[in-house]
Amino acid sequence: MSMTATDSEHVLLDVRDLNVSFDSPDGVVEAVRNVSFKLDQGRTLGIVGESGSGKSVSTQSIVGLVQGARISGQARFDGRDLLMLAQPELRAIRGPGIAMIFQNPMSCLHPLYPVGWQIMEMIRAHQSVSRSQARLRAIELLGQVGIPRPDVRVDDYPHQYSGGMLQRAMIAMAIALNPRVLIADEPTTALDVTVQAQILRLLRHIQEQFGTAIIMITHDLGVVSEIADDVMVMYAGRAMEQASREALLRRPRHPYTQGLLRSRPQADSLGRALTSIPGQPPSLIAGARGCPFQPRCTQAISRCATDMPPLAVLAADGNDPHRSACWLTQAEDAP
Amino acid sequence: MSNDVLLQLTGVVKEFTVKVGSGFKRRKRSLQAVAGVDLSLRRGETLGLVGESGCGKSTLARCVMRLFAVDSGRVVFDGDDLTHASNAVLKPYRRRMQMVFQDPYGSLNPRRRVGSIIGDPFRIQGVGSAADRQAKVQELMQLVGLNPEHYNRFPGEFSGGQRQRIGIARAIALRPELIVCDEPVSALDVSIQAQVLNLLADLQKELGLTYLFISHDLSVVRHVSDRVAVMYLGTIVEIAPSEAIYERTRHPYTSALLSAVPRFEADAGTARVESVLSGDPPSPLDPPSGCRFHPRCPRAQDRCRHEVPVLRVGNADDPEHLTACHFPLVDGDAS
Amino acid sequence: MIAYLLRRAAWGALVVWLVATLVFVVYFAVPRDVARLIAGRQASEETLAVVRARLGLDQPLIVQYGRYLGRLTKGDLGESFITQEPVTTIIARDIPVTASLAIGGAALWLLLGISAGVVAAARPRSRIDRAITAVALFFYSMPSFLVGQLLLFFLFFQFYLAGIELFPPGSYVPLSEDPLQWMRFLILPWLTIALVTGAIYARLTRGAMLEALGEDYIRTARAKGLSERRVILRHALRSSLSPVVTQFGIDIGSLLGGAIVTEVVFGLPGLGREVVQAILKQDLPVIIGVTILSSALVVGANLLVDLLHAALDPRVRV
Amino acid sequence: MKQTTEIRGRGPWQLAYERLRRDRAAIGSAITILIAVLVALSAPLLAQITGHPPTMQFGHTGLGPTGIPVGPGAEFWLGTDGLGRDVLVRIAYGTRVSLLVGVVASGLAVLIGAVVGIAAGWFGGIVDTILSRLMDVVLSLPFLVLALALAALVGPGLGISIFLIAFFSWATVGRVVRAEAKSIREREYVQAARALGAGNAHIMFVEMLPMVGATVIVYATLLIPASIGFEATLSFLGLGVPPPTPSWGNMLADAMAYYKVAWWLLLFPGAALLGVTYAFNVLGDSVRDALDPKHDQTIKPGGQS
Repeated sequence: MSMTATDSEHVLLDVRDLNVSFDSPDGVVEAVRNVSFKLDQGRTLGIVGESGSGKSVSTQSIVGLVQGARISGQARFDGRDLLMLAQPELRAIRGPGIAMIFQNPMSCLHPLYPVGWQIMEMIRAHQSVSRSQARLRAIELLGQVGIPRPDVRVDDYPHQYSGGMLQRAMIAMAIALNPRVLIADEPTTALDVTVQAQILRLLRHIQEQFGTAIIMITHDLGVVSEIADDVMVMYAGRAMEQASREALLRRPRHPYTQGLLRSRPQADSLGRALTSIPGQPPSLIAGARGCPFQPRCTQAISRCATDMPPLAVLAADGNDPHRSACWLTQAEDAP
Repeated sequence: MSNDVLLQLTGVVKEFTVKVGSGFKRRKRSLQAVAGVDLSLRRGETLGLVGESGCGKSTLARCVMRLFAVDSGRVVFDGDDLTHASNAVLKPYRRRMQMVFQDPYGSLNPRRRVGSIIGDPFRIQGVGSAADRQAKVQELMQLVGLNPEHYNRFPGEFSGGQRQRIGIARAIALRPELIVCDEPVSALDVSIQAQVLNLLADLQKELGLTYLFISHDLSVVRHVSDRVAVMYLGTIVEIAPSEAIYERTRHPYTSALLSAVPRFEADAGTARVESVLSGDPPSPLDPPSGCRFHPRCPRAQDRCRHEVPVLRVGNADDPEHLTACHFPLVDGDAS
Repeated sequence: MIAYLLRRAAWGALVVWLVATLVFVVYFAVPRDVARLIAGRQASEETLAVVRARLGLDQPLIVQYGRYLGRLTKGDLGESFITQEPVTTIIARDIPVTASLAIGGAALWLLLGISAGVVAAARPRSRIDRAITAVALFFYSMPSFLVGQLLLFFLFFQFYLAGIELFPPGSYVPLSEDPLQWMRFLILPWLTIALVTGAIYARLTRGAMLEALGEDYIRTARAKGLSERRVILRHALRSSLSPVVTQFGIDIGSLLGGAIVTEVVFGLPGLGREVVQAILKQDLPVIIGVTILSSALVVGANLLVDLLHAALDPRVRV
Repeated sequence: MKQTTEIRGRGPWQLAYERLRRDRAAIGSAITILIAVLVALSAPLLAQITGHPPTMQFGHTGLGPTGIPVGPGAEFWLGTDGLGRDVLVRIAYGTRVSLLVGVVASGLAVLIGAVVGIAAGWFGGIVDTILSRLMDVVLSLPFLVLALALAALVGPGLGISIFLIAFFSWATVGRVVRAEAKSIREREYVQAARALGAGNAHIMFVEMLPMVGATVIVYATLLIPASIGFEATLSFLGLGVPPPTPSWGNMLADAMAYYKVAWWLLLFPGAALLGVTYAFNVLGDSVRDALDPKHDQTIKPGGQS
């Protein structure tokens, strides 16, 4: 795919050939392998995967939050390669440039400081504003994310908030400096469905209001269908399929994505056995050859065991390229 | 389906004394986790029990298993009143009712070998000789899809899905009639969930099991259940055959819960009718007066604040469909 | 709050009473003629009778116990069998020495221990971490009398041989008289206490810091773009203070115990040396007096810890 | 895929053992401890070889012309003490005392602590209240002052030293084990056992004991050096093992009077004491890391003062 100048203007974050590996007593763990993705202004990219698929590591590594790992590749943000930056420069980006919220809001705020203090700390770490100004801003932010009586709750400690309110407070902190990218790492997994719906709505609202680009990391294709514009499906550290939400949910091409969609209980699966994906998730220890999904894939051919298929563009739907890393889809797509 | 009732709960109440605060202002308060539940399970059916975290569904499961003493009400198993039965009286009944737990890591003692864990039912209940125990355990392992040669391994060497199979093998060892499944798949990856759900369905057919299936996931419950009960803050608010709950929802809470589940459709995010509940579930420490749902209910009126609604049949044509609401939705109402 | 303090006071009184009774019971459960011990071997029967009467030893045990408790509630700890001095006077005389030793030692061990722990935890498995961990374990493994002896040998005696008398043992000058001399005599005892106890704090702080650094909220702090210094000092160290405070309570409570050994090694005329001499001479009132004082110290330290925890942790305050 | 012939799994204990075997510090400490045990066992042999029984005073060969101890040399390898006794032989005999006190006292403390802790944690209710209060009281006692007073009143000796150390140490273990037992009690595998009709014995011994076992082992390893240190302190103050029986503590007490003229009196027993306690502490840390129970780094029995 050729990149035109106008294309790159909209691209906020451009990650290419990201590799992340760790040393473990059992060998080198390849947590992320050759992952590339782009995030456009004002759009939401959903990264879907099961535990150990590398979905969190791939985003945390580019902002320097993964320690003790070997990271290679490129991550261009704002004209600079994040992977080449020194920690002080990266720190200046974390917060105002790229902000993050995480899975378990109960443990993600410091239990010993008031919620408002923690938001003020975010502001004052990057802007020279007075304490009282920062406090006013914190109250305003808490109000924006729907905390009732923010002028009172600003002084409360995290344990005085409920789980849903804590996640709202985390969002308030993340948007405090009007970041261009918001990485939401499983933000609703620890919450009940009714609260999850509130949080997803809040994120959509923030995106509409501020044009923030969002990376939504989740294991739940349902969440992706609620909020994402584009989707990347990850398995065992690799990107298996990349497409727009519509294309991915309507016409999943990779056997793994198809399996994921089918193994979810649906209205039409009543009274029938679910189509499950057999087998267990693979080990990430380096040295395995071929497609990591091959041992569990019902359609695997001999080539799958030896060579990893590249993530290749399939027939494009309009401007959206649909990519899949599978020999089968590439074979049937070939002219 | 026969109308033979295997388990009958009448007005079950379970209270906990909790310590609120600590240090200077520590005081004890009583918390009604289960606040008067009537429920009956027919032989061979699967009754799904859904609710958000903290609604008391797991407590209810433990009351059924008599792991907790019940504060008031009655627990009758196959015609025998077990409400106040001592451990000695309960012991023979424990062959007939068993439990599968949520956490595949917490439900198996990490320092014991799998063979010994699955052999516990025989050992504790004094069934069979020690000599043929291993053969029986390996037979069970085969039945739930584990490699019998892994008899001497430790739980830590298995993946989450396999561990859950171990827990299931332990539960079915003595061929019980009733199995209480407390969130058996919620800790598993999506692709593994389907495997375990299929296993549970197969075992039900093969062994004629009755399930009380507890989950917070409405799509999972819908898939497995013949009937579904919805729990909110310690009480059952709606109970009906599975398709009636989803197609002809009557309780506003059930409706809100259903609409909060992310749609699994390509265009869900945009075309969605929004009916998001506000706020979090209130604390069972001070439950609201009257109908416990009224502070969050879009249909609440003055009566709901004062009068506790009872669980009753709303429509004579639908005698199996019970709702605890003063102003239930009419069939086919848009929520 | 008031109910809480009352409850704590009652519990403290119970502990002190238990200690007092324990000492009393053991003292009389062991058969030995206290009067002869005091009056000396050559004393006549009449003398012994007089001594017994004066000490109340001729009364039934239960009466003695009653009197003993009665005096205790009035804050009267009795008089030394040996010198006839009131025990309260002895304590009042010795306490400045022990307090100087304890307070200086505590300040030093907190400073050494916590900063060593923080430095080690900031770079786990680095060379500096390994060095600090090894040194801490070294002092942690030593009884304090041995540390004291080694300090005497290397820091006093080796200099003394070279003709420099830096930190001489066996003397004490009150702070009010000459602060410099006061410090000069106390530096080695302080170091002894601080090295041994500081080693505990270094290990404790390091462990708590490492645990805190693994928490989700530390990742949040880093994701906010805070400097590593701020992450460590404001976020990780803040949550590591709880176990440190707990340990501090234990150590404050057992300071008297710690002072015993140090005072004996360095010949400081404090409460610790006093009680060892009393123990060797079987001077019961002094033993009981110091024991009760130290159990009161433990009780007070426990209360202090709880108050500190409440100040540190909003979840405890509620 | 792994071949299925590997029937015996690598359990948590084997994994811990393998981790320990790879830990050089742990191996070094184990060797040090082994040497100490050998020295203790061969103390009489040593006395025989040198011809110097531990309490024999060698007035002519063992003391200099002015009555000063003799330094290390061919006759007395590690020198003599103020009474002309062989320091090496006395250190060897002292090793016996230290190891005996360390192992027996911490064994007792761990045993009592584990039993009390498991009982309090599992039974809960009134049993827990009584046992917990009891532990609170013991932990609130000013241990060194009280221990000295009691030792003086009863009369110093090996037995009372062991008793005192165990008495002031068990509650620390008990409190940790209780907390652990309480949390294990809420685990789902205990509930699974109860759902199967398991009795108290099954839960306490089959489910709980292997879990608290790791903690107990770690505490035992860390209590030994603490007990050795505590015994040495008691002896140093003249209230532990009574002379002339040699112990590292009373040898170091003697050294107080002589360190200006006889450095060997301070350095050799000191090195022995430090070497053994350091080795046990390193081993304890390694064992804890190998078993990886997330516990706070410090244990505070009656030993450190």
